[in-house]
Order: sequence, then C-alpha cells, then structure tokens
Amino acid sequence: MTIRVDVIRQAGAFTLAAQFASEGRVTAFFGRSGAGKTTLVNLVAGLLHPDRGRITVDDETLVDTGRGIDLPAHRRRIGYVFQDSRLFPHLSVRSNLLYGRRMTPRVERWGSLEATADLLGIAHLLSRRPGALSGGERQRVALGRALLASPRLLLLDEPLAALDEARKADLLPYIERLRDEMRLPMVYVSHSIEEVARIADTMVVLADGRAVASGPVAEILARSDLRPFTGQAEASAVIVARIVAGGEPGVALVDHPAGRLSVPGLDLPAGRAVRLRIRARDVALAVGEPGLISIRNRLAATVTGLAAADPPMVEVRLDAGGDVVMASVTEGAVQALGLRPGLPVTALIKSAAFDRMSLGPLETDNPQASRLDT
Amino acid sequence: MTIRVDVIRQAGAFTLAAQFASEGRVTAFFGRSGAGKTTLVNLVAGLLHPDRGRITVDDETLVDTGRGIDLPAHRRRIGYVFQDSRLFPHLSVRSNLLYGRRMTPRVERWGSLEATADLLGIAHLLSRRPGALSGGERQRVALGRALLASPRLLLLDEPLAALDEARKADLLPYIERLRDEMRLPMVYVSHSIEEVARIADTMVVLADGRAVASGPVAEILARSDLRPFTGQAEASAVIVARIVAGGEPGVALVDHPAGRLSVPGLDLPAGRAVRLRIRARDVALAVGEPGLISIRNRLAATVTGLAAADPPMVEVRLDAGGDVVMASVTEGAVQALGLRPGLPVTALIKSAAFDRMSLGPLETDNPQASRLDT
Amino acid sequence: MFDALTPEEWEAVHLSLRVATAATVGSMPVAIFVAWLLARTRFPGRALLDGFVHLPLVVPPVVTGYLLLLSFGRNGPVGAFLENTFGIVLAFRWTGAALAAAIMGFPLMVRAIRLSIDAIDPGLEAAASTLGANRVFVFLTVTLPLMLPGILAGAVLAFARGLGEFGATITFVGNIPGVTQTIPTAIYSYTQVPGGEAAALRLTAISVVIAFAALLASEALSRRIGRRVLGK
Amino acid sequence: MFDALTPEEWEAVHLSLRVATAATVGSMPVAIFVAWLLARTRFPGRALLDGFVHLPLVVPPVVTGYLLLLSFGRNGPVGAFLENTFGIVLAFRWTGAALAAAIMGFPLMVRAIRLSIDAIDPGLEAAASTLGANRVFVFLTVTLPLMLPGILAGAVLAFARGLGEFGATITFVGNIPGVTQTIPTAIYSYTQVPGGEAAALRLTAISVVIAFAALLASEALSRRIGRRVLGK
Amino acid sequence: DVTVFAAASLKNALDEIAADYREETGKRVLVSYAGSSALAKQIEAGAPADIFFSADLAWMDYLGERDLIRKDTRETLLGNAIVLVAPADSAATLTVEPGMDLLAVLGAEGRIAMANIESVPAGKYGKAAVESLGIWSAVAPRVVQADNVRAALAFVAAGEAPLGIVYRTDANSEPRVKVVGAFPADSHPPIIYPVAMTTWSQNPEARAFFDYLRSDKARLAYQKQGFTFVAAGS
Ligand SMILES: Nc1ncnc2c1ncn2[C@@H]1O[C@H](COP(=O)(O)OP(=O)(O)OP(=O)(O)O)[C@@H](O)[C@H]1O
Ligand SMILES: Nc1ncnc2c1ncn2[C@@H]1O[C@H](COP(=O)(O)OP(=O)(O)OP(=O)(O)O)[C@@H](O)[C@H]1O
Ligand SMILES: [Mg+2]
Ligand SMILES: [Mg+2]
Repeated sequence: MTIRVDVIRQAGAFTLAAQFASEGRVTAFFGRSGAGKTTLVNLVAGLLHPDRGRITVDDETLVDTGRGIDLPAHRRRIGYVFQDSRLFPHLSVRSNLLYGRRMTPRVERWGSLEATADLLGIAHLLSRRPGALSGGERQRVALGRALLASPRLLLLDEPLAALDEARKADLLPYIERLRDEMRLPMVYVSHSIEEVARIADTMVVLADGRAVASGPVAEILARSDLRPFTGQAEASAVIVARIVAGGEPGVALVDHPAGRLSVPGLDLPAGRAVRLRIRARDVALAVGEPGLISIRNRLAATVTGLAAADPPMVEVRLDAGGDVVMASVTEGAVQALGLRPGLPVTALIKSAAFDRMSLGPLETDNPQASRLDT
Repeated sequence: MTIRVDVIRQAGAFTLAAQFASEGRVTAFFGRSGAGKTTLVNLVAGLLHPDRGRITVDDETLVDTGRGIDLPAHRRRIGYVFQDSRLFPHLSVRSNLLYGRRMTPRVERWGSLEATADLLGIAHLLSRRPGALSGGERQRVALGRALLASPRLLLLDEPLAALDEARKADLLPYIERLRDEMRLPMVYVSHSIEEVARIADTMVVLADGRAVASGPVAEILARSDLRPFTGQAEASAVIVARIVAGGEPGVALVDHPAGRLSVPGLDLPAGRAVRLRIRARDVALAVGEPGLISIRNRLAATVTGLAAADPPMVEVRLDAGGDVVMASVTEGAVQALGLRPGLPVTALIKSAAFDRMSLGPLETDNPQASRLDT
Repeated sequence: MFDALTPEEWEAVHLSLRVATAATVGSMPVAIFVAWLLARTRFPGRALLDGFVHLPLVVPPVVTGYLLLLSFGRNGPVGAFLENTFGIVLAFRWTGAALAAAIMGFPLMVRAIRLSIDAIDPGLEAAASTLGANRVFVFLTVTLPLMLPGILAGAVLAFARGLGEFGATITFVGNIPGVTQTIPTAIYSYTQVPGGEAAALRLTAISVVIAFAALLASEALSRRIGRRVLGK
Repeated sequence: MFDALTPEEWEAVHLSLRVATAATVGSMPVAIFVAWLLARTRFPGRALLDGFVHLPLVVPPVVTGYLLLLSFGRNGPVGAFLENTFGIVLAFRWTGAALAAAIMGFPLMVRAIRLSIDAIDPGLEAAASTLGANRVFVFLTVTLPLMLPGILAGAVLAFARGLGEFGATITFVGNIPGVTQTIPTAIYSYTQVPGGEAAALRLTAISVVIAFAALLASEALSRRIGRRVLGK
Repeated sequence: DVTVFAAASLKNALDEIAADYREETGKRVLVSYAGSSALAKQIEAGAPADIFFSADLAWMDYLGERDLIRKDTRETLLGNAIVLVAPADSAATLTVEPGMDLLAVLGAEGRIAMANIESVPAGKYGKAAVESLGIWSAVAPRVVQADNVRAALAFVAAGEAPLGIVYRTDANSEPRVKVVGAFPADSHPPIIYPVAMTTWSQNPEARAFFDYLRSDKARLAYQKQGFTFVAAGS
C-alpha cells in the first residue's frame, strides 16, 4: 500500500504542512506531543479537510483540492481507533463492536465478534455500557469496533498508550497478524520506538506540523541527524535475519550473514524472515576473544565510524554482514579497547535484550527479506 | 507519609476490596487494565465512597464508615491528575491552571504559573481553550492545574501515558523534584515499571480489585511470585549506591559495596545516594576474568539461586554486596558457564543500559541510604 | 371529583388527551428535523426559519388562531387545498385543535431538542462515519438516540402546552362540545357565566392531574434514558 | 408602519419590552436554582415541585391569572403580605404583568436549563472539587458557565413568551393604557371590534420584529458561548 | 344535530334550553360558546353553525353585511342592563345620577373595573352611560379594563377594585358583590342580544330549535338568568 500525502492545513496557530510518500504495509507517524500526528490522521480519515493538497492511497484519491475531490469519511472504509476512545455511550459494548459491521458488505467481512472480543479480553464486558469501563477497557473496545468494520486501512492513534505491558504484549502479536495474515495496511501513531520498530516498516517523523523525514524504519532509526526527534537512548538498528531449524523450545535460532543468534520468545517456523531491533545500548563490543561470559550472541563486525553522542557515550557504527549495527559505549571503553574505524570487533548481544515489544515476523513479501537469500 | 487503606466497594460486577498500608513518599498503584487502580484513586480523592472501611493519610482520617467520617473532596487538599484530563472547557488554559490557586491559603502556595507552564512546555498555549489542544498537551495542562493548587498529596493516574519519550524524560525529573525538594507525597498510577522504579519507593500491586502485594518497590520487583503481575521481561533489582567524586562530565561514579559503577546521565553532587534499577535482562555474567570487552561496570557477586523463567531463560539471583541483583541468561549459558549456587561471578552491566527512565536520586532521608554508610 | 363530571366534560377530557397527544406525536418528526437543521447546518434563511419557529410564542394565541382560521379554514388557501386534494378538513374538527396545539408547542419542542443536539460530542458522529455510516445512518443511530433527553423534554412541554392551549384553539376551531371542546375551552365557558367557578376549578384540577401523570411517566422514562445514554 | 403607531400603542410597546425583560431577568435566578434542584438533587417532594413548575403550561392562562388575582391581589394572602412587609404592590401595576409573564415563562426556562445541566459531565465538577472548590464555588465557576447555553435558550423562550403573554396578564392586572396595557392586550382589543384586524396585525408585526431582534442577539451570544464553552 | 354559536354569557340559559329541548324532542343541540367576535369570524370562515346568538349588535351587523345570516330570521331576543357594583363589604353608597362623585368612592388610587370600553359590549355601554352622566373624563384614567365582563366582575369580587360596571345578570349571581346602583336605560344604547340563522345552514332541524329559542319554555330560562325577554316584533 502506498500512501501519498501532500497537504497544507492551518487551524489557529498551528499549520500542518506535510509531504511524504510511504510505501510500507504499516506506516508509523512518530513525533512529539503536539507535532500534528492526530491532525494528519484525521486528514487521512476524512474527518478534517486540507486547505490545499492531496492524499492518495494506492490508486485511489481520497482528497484532492485541485480536482475538487473529497471522498466523505464513510466511503473511505478507513478504520480509526481514536486517541480518546469515542465509544457510543448509548450502546452496549456489544453494539459498539458490531456498529460498523452492518455497513460492511458481507463478502468483505472478516473477524468475528467472539474471536475479537476474546482476543481483546473484553468478552466479559459485552453487555456493559461504555460508561462502566476502565480507561484501558475502553481503548480495547474501540480497537475491536474499528476492526469489526473490516476496514481497508486501519488508523491507530496511540492505541496502546492506555494499556499495561502484559496487555500490550498480548495485543501486539494480534496487530502483527492483522498485518501479515489479514494483510491489513495500517497507520500507527505512537511515541514508543519499540512499538514502531516492531510493527512498522515505514515511518514518518513529524515535528511542528512538518514531515521532517520519512522512509524505512531501519533507515530512520539509524540516521543520527534525526536523533533529536527519535531520541538518544533509542538509537537502534533493525536487522533482518532468517529462522533456521534447531533451536531449543522457545528459542529461535536465526541466521544473519554476520553470525547466528538465538532469540527467545520468537515462535515462528524455520525459513521465516524476522525483523530484529537491536538497540545500541544493548550491544557490547569485544576485541579478540571475550572470555567465559554469558553473552552468547555474537556478530562479526567491523567498526565503520565513531560518533559522539550524549557525553560520555560514543556511538560506534558497525558493519555486520552488510547491515548497520550500532553500539553505545563510554569514552573510557573506546580508549581501553582502542576502537577506530576499520577495527574488526565482535558485537555481543544478550539474548534477553531482544525487546519483546520489537520482535516480530517480517511481512513475507518484504523486499528486505529477499536480501537474505542472495 | 503513611497511607492506610482498608476498604470495600462494590459497583456493578466489580468489587474493590483492598487493604494495605504504604509508608513511602511515593506510592505506586500498579496493575493491569481494569484492576481497579482508578477506582482506588477515586476513593482516596473522595470522589467515590467506600461501602465499608477507612482510609487514613498520616494521622488524618479521610473516610471511616464505622465512625461516620467522610471528608468532602474539596477539604482533602488532594490534587488529582485524571486519566482523562478533565480540563474545564469554558476556561482558557491559563484559567484552568489558576483554578485551584484561589482556593489555596496564600502561605501554603508554592510554584508559580510561569515556572510551571515553562517546565510543562505549555507557556505558548496559555490563552488557548482546551478544545484546541492535542492529547498530550491536555495532559500536561491537567498536571499543571493539579500542581498549582498546592496539594498536600498528589494523585497521578497514568499521567505520562499520553506523552512522548522526550517529554516524559523532561517531566520525570520535575516530578522527582516535587518529591524531593517540595517533599510532595504522591500516589502514582502507572503500568510502566520503569517509571514506577524511578519515582516510587513503595508499590501496591492490584489485581481484580484486590491488593495482592504492597511494600518497597525493590522488594516487590524482586519477588518472583509476583512476576505474573509485574511482568516477566521486567524482572529487575533496585540497588542503592552513593555518588563519589571523580566522574568524567556527564558520568557519575557511584560506589556500591560490590564495586564501582559509572552511570551516564546522572548529574548529582558527590555524596548523594541514588537508586539504580538494574534489569535482569541487562546483566551478563562472567566466570573468571573477561577478555577485552566494552562492558566496564562490574560487580563482584555470588550466585545464590537459579530459577526457571520463560524458557529458555533462566533467572540467576546474585548476592552483590548484600543487595539482590538478577541476571537473565539462557539455559545454554548456564551450562556453558557452569552456573550454580555459591559460584563467584562477575556481573557485567553496560553503562548504556541504565534506564534513563529509572534513574533517580533517592529521597535524602530514605532509610535505604543509611545502609551505605555502615 | 371525577364522577361529578358531566358526559360533556368527559368528552372534553377525552378530546383534550387526544388533541395533546396528536399534537405532540405529530409535530415531533418535524420538530426533530427543524431542530437538527437549526443546530447543525448553515443555510441562507436559517435565521428566518429560527424566527418563524418562535412566532407562536410571541404572537398572542388569539392572533395565531385567527391566522390559522384565515389560512386553514375551509375558505382559506391552505384549507381549501387540503380539502380538495386530500379531503382533509381541519377547521372545526379536533384535528384543527391538534394543529393549533402543535403549533403553539412547536417552539418549545424545537428548543429542547436543539439544546440536546448542541450537547452531543461531534466526535461521536465522526467516529460513526469512519465506521462506514452515511449521514442518515449516523443521524438515526447516533445523533437521534443521544437527542432523546431533549426529545422527551420537548414532548413533555408540548404535551402540557397542548393540554392548556386555549386562545388559538377557540379562535380557530371554536368550542363545540364533543367536537372541538377541550378542557381549557370548557373551562372558559364556565368562567363566562355566574356560578361556573367551581366547575372551572374542577376541570382545571383534572388537567393538572393528567399533566402530572404525563410528567411522572416522562421522568421515569428519562431516568431510563439517562442511565442508557450517559451510563449514569 | 412604525410612524403609524398611536402614542398609546408606543406606550404598549415600551411596556411590553419592560415587562418581558423584567420577567426574564427576574425569574432567571429562581429558574436556575429550581432547575439545579430538579436535575441534581433528590428530595421528598421533588416530583411535586417538578409538577408545580409545569402548571402554568397546563392551566389555561385565564385561570392562572385568576389564581394570581386571588393570591397576589391586595386582598390576597401573598399580595397583602408583600404590601405590608415590603410595600410591594402588584395588582394593576406593570410589576403584576411582569409577574404573570414570569410565571408563564417559568416552565420553559426551567426545562431548558435542566437540559443543559444534564449534559454537563459530572467529572468536571469532581475535578473542581479536588482543586479545593466547595459546592457553591463549583456551581458558580463550573456548573453555571456550562449551563449558559440552556440559560440563554430559556431566556429567549421566556422573553418571547413574555412578549406574547395575554390571558394571565389581562385577568390579573387588567388593561390600563400606559400602566398595564401590553402589546397583546392592545392586540386583543383590536380583534374584538369589526375592522380592527389591520391594527391588530400591525401590532403583531411589531412584536414579531422585537422578538426577532432578541432572537438574533441571543443566537449571536450563543455562538460566542458555544465557542467558549465547547471550544467549537 | 343543530349547532349554535352563542356568546359565552348565554351559557347557563342556553344549556338549560338545550337540555329541555333534548328531553322534549330527543334531538341534540351543540352550542359553541366564545366571544361574539371569534364566533362571527368563524362563521365568516365557513364554520358549521346553524344559528348565531350574539351578545353584540356590531358583530351581527358584520355578518349581515356579508350575507352570512338570513336577514329574515334576524331577531332581537334578550335585553340586559348594566349596573354599578362594589364589593359586598363596601360601605359605598351612591346614587347613579349626573355628576355623581365616583372618585370619592374610588379613593386615592382605587380603580373602576369595566369590560374593554372599545371592543366589549358591556364596556361600550358602560362608557356611554358614564359619558351621559358627564363624568367620563374624570373617571377614564381610573378605569381598569378586562377582556370580558366576567373578568371585570372578578376584580370587584376579589376586592381589588372598589367599583365596577357589569351586567345585572352577572351582578345578581355573585354574592361577593352588591349592586350600588343601576344605570338608566336611556343612558346608553339598548343592551340587546340578537339571534339569526346562518345562510350556510341547510339543516332542517335548525329551524325547529330556532323557534324553540323563542318559546315560553325558553323565556323562563332566560329570565331565570336575569335577562329580559324582548323578542322583537312582540
Ligand atoms: N482546534 C484546534 N485549533 C487550533 N489548534 C489546534 C486545534 N487542535 C489541535 N491544535 C494544535 O495543533 C497541534 C497538533 O495537534 P495534534 O492533535 O495533531 O498533535 P499530536 O501530534 O496528535 O499530539 P499528541 O501526541 O499530544 O496527541 C497542537 O499544537 C495543538 O495545540
Ligand atoms: N461505573 C461502573 N460500574 C461498574 N463497573 C465499573 C464502573 N466503572 C469501572 N468499572 C469496572 O471496574 C473495574 C476497575 O476499573 P478501574 O477504572 O478502576 O480500572 P483501572 O485499573 O484504572 O484500569 P485502566 O488501567 O484500564 O484505567 C473495571 O473492571 C471496570 O470495568
Ligand atoms: Mg494526538
Ligand atoms: Mg484507570
């Protein structure tokens, strides 16, 4: 799915002027509070209208002020999970969930009330009114309601912010299944880099109403010029590897050109490509043999550059089998190890450090996956 | 501040029956969505009333159904930042912020509109109406409004959930200053263990309307029987160490009985005690002398136990200078290193892995700090 | 008190109920539509429509009745048209009394409904539209149910007003026992002759009782709706 | 049209404005209080109060006027009390006309305000109380401002009703040119003589114009309030 | 059924006559009571009235001019008188005569209650009578007009107005007022109630009841209410 946006919209003191094209199956809108994420999502949904510009999804023009096109929201078939849940207060949870279903042609429906409610953990709430739900419960019902309308594109505005970690961990795989099995394209608004890295393949970084960057998640997260927007602590690389047979139960062995990794918490069949986010702060470096230590994941790499980050940390860029990997180490360590460009090193990555939030299977037809086969 | 709660309240299908006493300066209410956190906070605020039971804060009885006491909300002087921001729609942001101020006796006021607005990054919004704010902006105004009423106790119901990482990183130190400098007691509802570990000294774990555990944060997080509630990936230890002179700029050297650590991102004077959260997944173990690796923080420790966690991970409990530290390693590593109780090991902790969210100074009068001097 | 009613008075009570009910029920769809137009749309002539809706409040009922007589009477343009085209006669029929009551209660109903519409969060309607509901469906499934408190309040006002309507009714359809004589016009007759006060007060008490019953019913209904709509 | 008004008619116009304004302004605090009682409290006799408020709608205006005469006349219990205690005389004064108009418009005002109160999120009042505001202060700074749309709507209805009020007024304070003769009583006189229609319609047009102006003003105000209250 | 449009002040008399008629003939008579003006305008607008019984000459003339009544049936049936009344407990004594001192009885701010002096017959007659006594200009500012004679009577009965001018028929039946004096019949135009059949009426029964209205039985009913029976031509 390709989303092309080139719009200008002014309201009060805030001007949104965003231009980008996103090729990904899941596009993340990322940016600080007040950057314009919700405004942009509303424009895509058809709830706000641009002063000038156009938005297309694949070949369909949603709005084009030049040509006088503006498809009304209800004809866009774009699902929207609002930042505030906006449940219908006069309807039971069940009726809320089923609201959009009536409007969907029978052949295009997918999912069922029971399955969705079970998955979201709201099956026991079906006969309640929204007024008697907790904050997180409301948000889950809102998600179910949008899904059961079987949209062609799903907009999620910080859908997990109100949820606890355990619930998040339950829901993320479901969102992935929507992405991979239902092939449901999504726009995902979040300020959690973990979530973005796990779910999205493309991201658009917004700041002050402007799209300051857009592109593949791995590229954006690796760009140090975007660090002010994406966050220092979150410098990270996203690498793609392929699952091989032979892991112990609950651990997947994955092959990467630079070495073999064992990744806990991944339960996918051999042959499947996966996306792994490796945060710079989770990578340690060894020069020569590291000794008897518990870190068993090792990638052979070469230092390609050193960049000063927040003192005293230094960001070491590595080439690991063609992928960029970063390590965040102290200046002291740089000196002690004599790190310099060209030096071969071993990147040490704890198995436990693969973030559960950012582990996910790759869309099977993602072009990144094919690289592994060459 | 001591908060004692022993209440029963039934509404619809949900019964809250919580009993606990919290001694801490900051008490976290922690639990899954729908566990009853908001309900409990409302009881403390005086917005809901227990069917039976009592709530006292220090020596003051807020409500006691037995004695027929029920202090009205407006006389409790308890600030409340709601999960939904509840700004007054008819007032400007400025008037919202100043609303509670008029009611506060002049001598008890602290903070100023300008300083608070600057800190919360809402100074440019003062003349707006709440209707024209983004989700995160609303939440910041709500926080400012509660603070400017100069409460004696502040209830924060997931105050940071709607905020981006950068904004969270800005606000957390402010909340700490409220805790340490203004000595403002707080109840903090959150499902982020990082935040809880950083802010709170006591935590109450809620599940299905019951307080399943309460006590010092470090203790609760270390208890493996509570892992179903606190989350597997989040197993962590909280250790207390004291800052010593001699760190490079931006890195604090801290002394712990088991060794010296350098911690980036801590800017506190020497002599100050700090609280460090060390997540099990960030700790690697070495048996014998490790090779030339970038991990420079090493604590001398002894294995005290091995506990199976989510396969293939094993949680290794360590005694490091009297503090419990945990390391999460794979079964493969346990075998390779021959880990067993009694084995002396070196705990390796990357400097970069200290979570910015969970780094914070200790309340100066915290009893844990005095242990360091013995 | 009740068994002291003459058959003619019983007829008046019966007729009043019929008139007030018909007026309330009949004007409701129109009032809902007009309220929605006024609250949610901008069109040229909107202010004029708004003013027009309020006219029956301002214009003395007798004048309203007279204007009705001129236009809806058998010789009036609208009345003649209705009679020739649909065979509907309003003048000097209970239907005319219902029309008069409907018109007098109309501004009350429209205002109450408008207030309810204004209180609806447009975000809910937006949410419905993203779920595929077109404007009409959004209106029927979201706006209308959330308007119920206003509709109910408006209906109570209009019903009560319909029970009490006198000036326009007697001027438009007269005071013919069993045909157009409602409680208020019957009361009027009594007040115009010596010794009629007791009968007038008795009839007044009856309409008060009826209105009270309607009010209690509406309050009960509104509590149910309130629970449903606002989850209270 | 306007210069065709006789001085007496001008007086009636002037008096009508005064009566309708006084009725609206004077009854507003009471209406706000009663609406609040009905919407937000439960007490024994609440249903009775609710019914009582609606009475002026149901009871024919002439009867209302007659009951006013009996109780607020100089010899009536309330009237005598008011005169002896405060020196306030209502009978045959414009103040009596204002009282009649206020009573007739009261149910309309109360209902509109109640609807607005019901639409207020109690969470906002709870928030205010955690900021230290006591019940009165919460009411003044949160509830009352958020009620403004309803107060305004109620005021427009009551004002319009006051301009059009006839039956209760003439029965209570009669028709004394320059003292109690309002536009509707003047209109009524015209309708009672053959050939008086033109004059009646002329006066009607004037009250329509006045009501229209009030309506436009209220709409402008309500747009401002709407922007403020709902951030629209 | 016969439909009669009658001035509201005739209710008691006509109700009794209609009941008698029904007893005698088994036929039902519907009487719509309202102000003469409203009735006349309704007849003009096509109301289904067979008989118009007015309290006012002007409105009967109005219909006559428009050929809405059968002029050959028009007849003056009843007469009435106007009297000066005061509350029953009033000490006022007055003789109705030219130049009488009404203001003395009214006191500093008392008012005299009358029906509307321009539009309601009782008011018009009252005004003419007071004018003929030569004191209208003094009395005029003190007049409080009601929309009908019953409301004027109520002002006096409630003690709000020290004096009032009303029909004798009303005064006689109201215990809370007493008649202070009667105005001479020549001090005002004759107070008469005309009746006629409408041109619209095709109802053969109407004629029968129209005749019954002039019967001796009916006459008793009118007189019981205090009207004088003045059937024209008789
Ligand atoms: N109705 C409005 N009128 C004027 N300005 C508005 C209006 N609504 C939002 N804004 C402003 O537009 C900007 C973008 O708002 P938006 O809701 O798109 O932010 P966001 O990126 O979604 O932020 P958050 O993460 O806090 O939800 C903010 O600065 C906000 O103050
Ligand atoms: N008015 C009500 N009537 C009945 N049940 C209610 C009502 N309000 C909340 N509940 C239920 O009470 C439970 C606790 O709600 P509460 O809001 O306290 O949860 P919470 O812990 O704050 O959750 P979250 O993290 O999602 O905000 C939930 O199961 C909810 O469904
Ligand atoms: Mg947003
Ligand atoms: Mg909650």
